[in-house]
Amino acid sequence: MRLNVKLYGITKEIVGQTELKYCLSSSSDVSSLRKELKREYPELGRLTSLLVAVNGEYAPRDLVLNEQDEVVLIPPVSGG
Amino acid sequence: MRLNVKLYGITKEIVGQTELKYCLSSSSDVSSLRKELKREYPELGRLTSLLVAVNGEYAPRDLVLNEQDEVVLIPPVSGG
Amino acid sequence: MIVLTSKPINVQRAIDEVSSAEAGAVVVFIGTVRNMTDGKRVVKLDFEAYDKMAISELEKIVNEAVDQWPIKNISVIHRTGNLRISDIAVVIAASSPHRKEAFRACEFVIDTLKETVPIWKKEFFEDEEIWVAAHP
Amino acid sequence: MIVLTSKPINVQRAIDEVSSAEAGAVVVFIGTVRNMTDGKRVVKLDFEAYDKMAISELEKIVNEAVDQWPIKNISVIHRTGNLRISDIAVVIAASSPHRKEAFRACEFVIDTLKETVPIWKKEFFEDEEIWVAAHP
Repeated sequence: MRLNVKLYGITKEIVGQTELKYCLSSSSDVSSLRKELKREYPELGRLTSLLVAVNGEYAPRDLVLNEQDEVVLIPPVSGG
Repeated sequence: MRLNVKLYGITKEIVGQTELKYCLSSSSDVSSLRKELKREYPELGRLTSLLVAVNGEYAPRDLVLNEQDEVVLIPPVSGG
Repeated sequence: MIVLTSKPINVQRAIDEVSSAEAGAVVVFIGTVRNMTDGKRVVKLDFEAYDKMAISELEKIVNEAVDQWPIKNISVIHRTGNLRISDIAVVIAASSPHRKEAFRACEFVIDTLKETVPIWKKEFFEDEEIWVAAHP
Repeated sequence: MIVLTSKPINVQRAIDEVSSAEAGAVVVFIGTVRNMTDGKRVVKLDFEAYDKMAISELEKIVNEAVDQWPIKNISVIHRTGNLRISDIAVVIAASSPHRKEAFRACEFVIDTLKETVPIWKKEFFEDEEIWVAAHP
């Protein structure tokens, strides 16, 4: 399964691009995506938090991902 | 002792004037002024509260009044 | 800055007065004339103030707030005289490096203003006039 | 009204949006760029947002506030892009018939915005750049 993962803020800088095309075994969930990404970019594991938004909503760890999903990494927010 | 008592808000309407020239025995205090005024204008006694300011400060009941004092009746405030 | 004025209140003036590069937060309270009180239609309002003491009581309140919280600045502008529906009666602006303190201070000033500052409000309804809070 | 904008924020617009004859109280929070963070001089700020989700998360927060308190209206304007010292980063205005609710709602919106809305702030100091809150 090919996923497009969009990146903002510090995750964009860590990965060095605004979007990451990512290959995962089918029926992977949010938790396994995070694990894979942290393995490949250890800097992501040093963040205060790293959430994942799927189709514009914060996603629970066990949400199973689909190729059509809009997947976005959400590092610690700091608006306001 | 002659006192000028200034009136605002509802006290002005109850008394029917903005200033009241008032005669009190010397060494009268705030408490006795209030008592006299409520006797003469019973409507004043029906207010939620009736404080007295002397020289621009809320005055304690036992403050002794002098002819030179600026004395103001303070009915319940409702600014804001 | 503490001001009593019979002219329309300029909110931006109160904000500008407290804004500074050291203050990351400004909290503003704007009190306006509502069209209803206890289900009755308000026609207009009249504010009367014992000016000198109103100013000195407001100064006390502002000083108390500044002593209590790390506030940069507070401004208070209160209208007097005749007001119509939606007119601004009072504006309070408080600035601080962090927001919590600005919220606390701004609310403290308006709460205490309503308790201690010698300003009186008369509400005019269609069929009567009432000095607010005068009677139990 | 919920707006993300790369242009300077107009505070009066946020206030006008929530003002009405039924609302006697408007509470406004204005967040500006401070010149110092932890004793270090800030040169500028950059705000980046995941726009679509930032708007939908702000809508959730506003709806939650409106459910929780008798609020008339809430407006939120958040700036994105490059900001200088004293520029306005965010304005939140809440109106209600009585003031307590407007204070509670306005503070709730800014507190929750800072926790859940996908907007990221990079602070530029003289010698480094930091994504705020990114690291423990």
